[in-house]
Amino acid sequence: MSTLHPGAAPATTTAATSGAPAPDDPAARSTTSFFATMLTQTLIVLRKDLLLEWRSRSRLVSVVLFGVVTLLLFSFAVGPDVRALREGTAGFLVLALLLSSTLGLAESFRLEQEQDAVEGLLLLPIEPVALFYGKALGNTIFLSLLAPILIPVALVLYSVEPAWSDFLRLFGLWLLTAAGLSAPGTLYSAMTSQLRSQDVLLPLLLFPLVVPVLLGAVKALDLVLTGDAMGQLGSWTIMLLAFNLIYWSLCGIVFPRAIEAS
Amino acid sequence: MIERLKWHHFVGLLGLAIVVAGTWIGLFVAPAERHMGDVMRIMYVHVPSAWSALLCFTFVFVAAVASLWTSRKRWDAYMTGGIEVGCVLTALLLVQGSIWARATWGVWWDWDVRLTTSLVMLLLFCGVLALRSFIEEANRRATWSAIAAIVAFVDVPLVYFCVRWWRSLHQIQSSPETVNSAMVLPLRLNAVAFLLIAIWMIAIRARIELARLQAEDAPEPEPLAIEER
Amino acid sequence: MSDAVMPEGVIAGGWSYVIAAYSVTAIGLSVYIWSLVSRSRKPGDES
Amino acid sequence: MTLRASGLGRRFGKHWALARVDLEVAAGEVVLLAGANGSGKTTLLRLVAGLVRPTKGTVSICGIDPQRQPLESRRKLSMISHQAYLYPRLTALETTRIWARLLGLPASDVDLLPMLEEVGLGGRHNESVAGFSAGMKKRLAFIRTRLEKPRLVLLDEPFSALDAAGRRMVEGWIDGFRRSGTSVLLASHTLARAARLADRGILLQQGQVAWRGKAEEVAARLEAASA
Repeated sequence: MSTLHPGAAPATTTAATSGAPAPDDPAARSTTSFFATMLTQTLIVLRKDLLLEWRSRSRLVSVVLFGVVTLLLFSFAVGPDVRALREGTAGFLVLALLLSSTLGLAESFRLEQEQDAVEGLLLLPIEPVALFYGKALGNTIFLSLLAPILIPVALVLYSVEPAWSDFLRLFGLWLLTAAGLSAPGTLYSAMTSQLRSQDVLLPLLLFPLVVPVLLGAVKALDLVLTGDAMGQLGSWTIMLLAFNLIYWSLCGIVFPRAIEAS
Repeated sequence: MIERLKWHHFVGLLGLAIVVAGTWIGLFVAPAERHMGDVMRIMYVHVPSAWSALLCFTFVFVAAVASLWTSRKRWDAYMTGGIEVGCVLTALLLVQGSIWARATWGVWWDWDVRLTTSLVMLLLFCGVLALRSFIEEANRRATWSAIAAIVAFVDVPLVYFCVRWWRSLHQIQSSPETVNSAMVLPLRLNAVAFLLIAIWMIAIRARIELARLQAEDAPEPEPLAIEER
Repeated sequence: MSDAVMPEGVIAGGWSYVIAAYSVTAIGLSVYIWSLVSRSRKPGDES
Repeated sequence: MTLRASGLGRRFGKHWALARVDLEVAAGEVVLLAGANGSGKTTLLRLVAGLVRPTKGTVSICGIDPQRQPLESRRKLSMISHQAYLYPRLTALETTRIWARLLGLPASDVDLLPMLEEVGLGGRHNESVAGFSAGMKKRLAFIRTRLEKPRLVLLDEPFSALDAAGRRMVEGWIDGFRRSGTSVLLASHTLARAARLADRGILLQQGQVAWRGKAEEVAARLEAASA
């Protein structure tokens, strides 16, 4: 019946080929092999998340719809004043992204908790940092996928007509915003997904934290949409980049402590 | 444990004494300011509140790092104390700032850089307290609230610069210019006093938290007496 | 103060604002300290 | 010594789920953990796996402390818990492939399909896990012990949810572990079956070691106590 030989010598050669360190040799865990492992594992996690995302496309669709509904509601809140709507477009877009993001972020770790899958990953020798960056990249991509729908819908609803060449810029800024939300969002959804009141706690922790990203994004998007007379777009973009750099490194540093054994 | 923390009451009483003196000088001895008149006197509580709140959160950062590093309950307790006291001071700061804004600019809220940053800071650290209250397992509570506190603290300067830049497009940032020498004395006295009172409050709060944490420490059960069948 | 916002002249009637600010601070701190004291009387009590 | 735990204790809130547990497991030894529900079996396994931090005492797996060097210690062990650690929307093959890749092993179909065949999931590797019965999930989870090539296997109720054929399969694997020098820590309710497999047993009561000895005797004691 059983042809398993689980206690056989660890497969050192096969481990070395794919960048993972040799299991029995601590000296092999040098800095380079650490980064190689981390990169490989990050991509594995990312690929898995994208696959899961693809399998549950209906979730993406409902988050997009949620974003569209918020965009619509903003126009009701402001009233049928085309000028006011136009001036607020950048802000409404970013808010729609922010509100949709909590849905997406919360779900991304709920999948891991469902059958303790995250524990299963940790039992495999996965670098916690790789888990973080994989999931954060997955969330960034997920949120970026909202752009192709939400941006045109907002432009139509609020009657803004940017030049065709501006769409690339808009998408680039959207990507930066999504990344800025994803890094702290992944950290906090990892923590709150294990608590009873995730739905309240995640926005409560995340929203004040991402104020700099929001401000930067609103300002930069606004400059693209309504014209950049004083050439400030560059500096706001750099600021968004800087925020991203800080969040991605800081959250990456503390994440391993957040998921360690308690 | 409890005996060792008695020093904080002296600190608190000293702080109270100084705050009475500082406030007296600020209200009745120091002259009215040239443009702002008596409204300027709000500064003698406003600025000390701001300073001590910022120092509280800086202490929180240090305690959070120490708590992550050492996993000792004492640091967790100090961190909690620091966050709570910092939040109280920031809340007071916001009310004072709002009154100040009403007096000088005629509105209750001006999107002033410091006022806005303080509000975001308050929300950030209230979030940490909320997170803390939802975690039951003690190790996890200490680790996660320390992480949240560190992230929140790092975020504060980002908010500040970002709001400043956001504001600078509209008008030059405005805040009370400091300050002639007759006004320095009450300001300094109250700054020291608020700091001492903050330390006092943190110490009391930390002691409460430590007692609560130690109440969770049940001793290991006695070895089982196994009945032979 | 920038002059655009704050024209020449002294704000009159500032005392009411000053009293408001000081009393808010005093009451706020007292209430918090009172809550601390009452909590430390019965340690381990979840607030 | 593959596993050495001394003075192990864990407190959750005010409740000590485990206290004063000393345990040594030599290479190739199969040890039965017996005890009523809530006696601390699962907590002990999770402590050994490094998923829970001990309040007191130390664990060492092949000389490695799972808290100090989690990655190294996890390379030495496999754990099958009641949760199957699966993503419902992935297929059996995809799940296996992710595990293999994370372990740095070759992950082509040629490498993985035989393993799925072995655990009896041969024809169903392209079905998503959501449609699997509990027994099939357990079989899939067992592939991890094949991939990880552990020195220590932690089994939490390995026989539950399995049909007769599945149980025989697990028995065969446990024998295989023993023959190849892999130690097994086996927590099970299916006492008669587990006792036959184990070299010796430990009876846990209220988180403490109540009795040690031959697996059959431990099983008999537990049955006597619960009768």
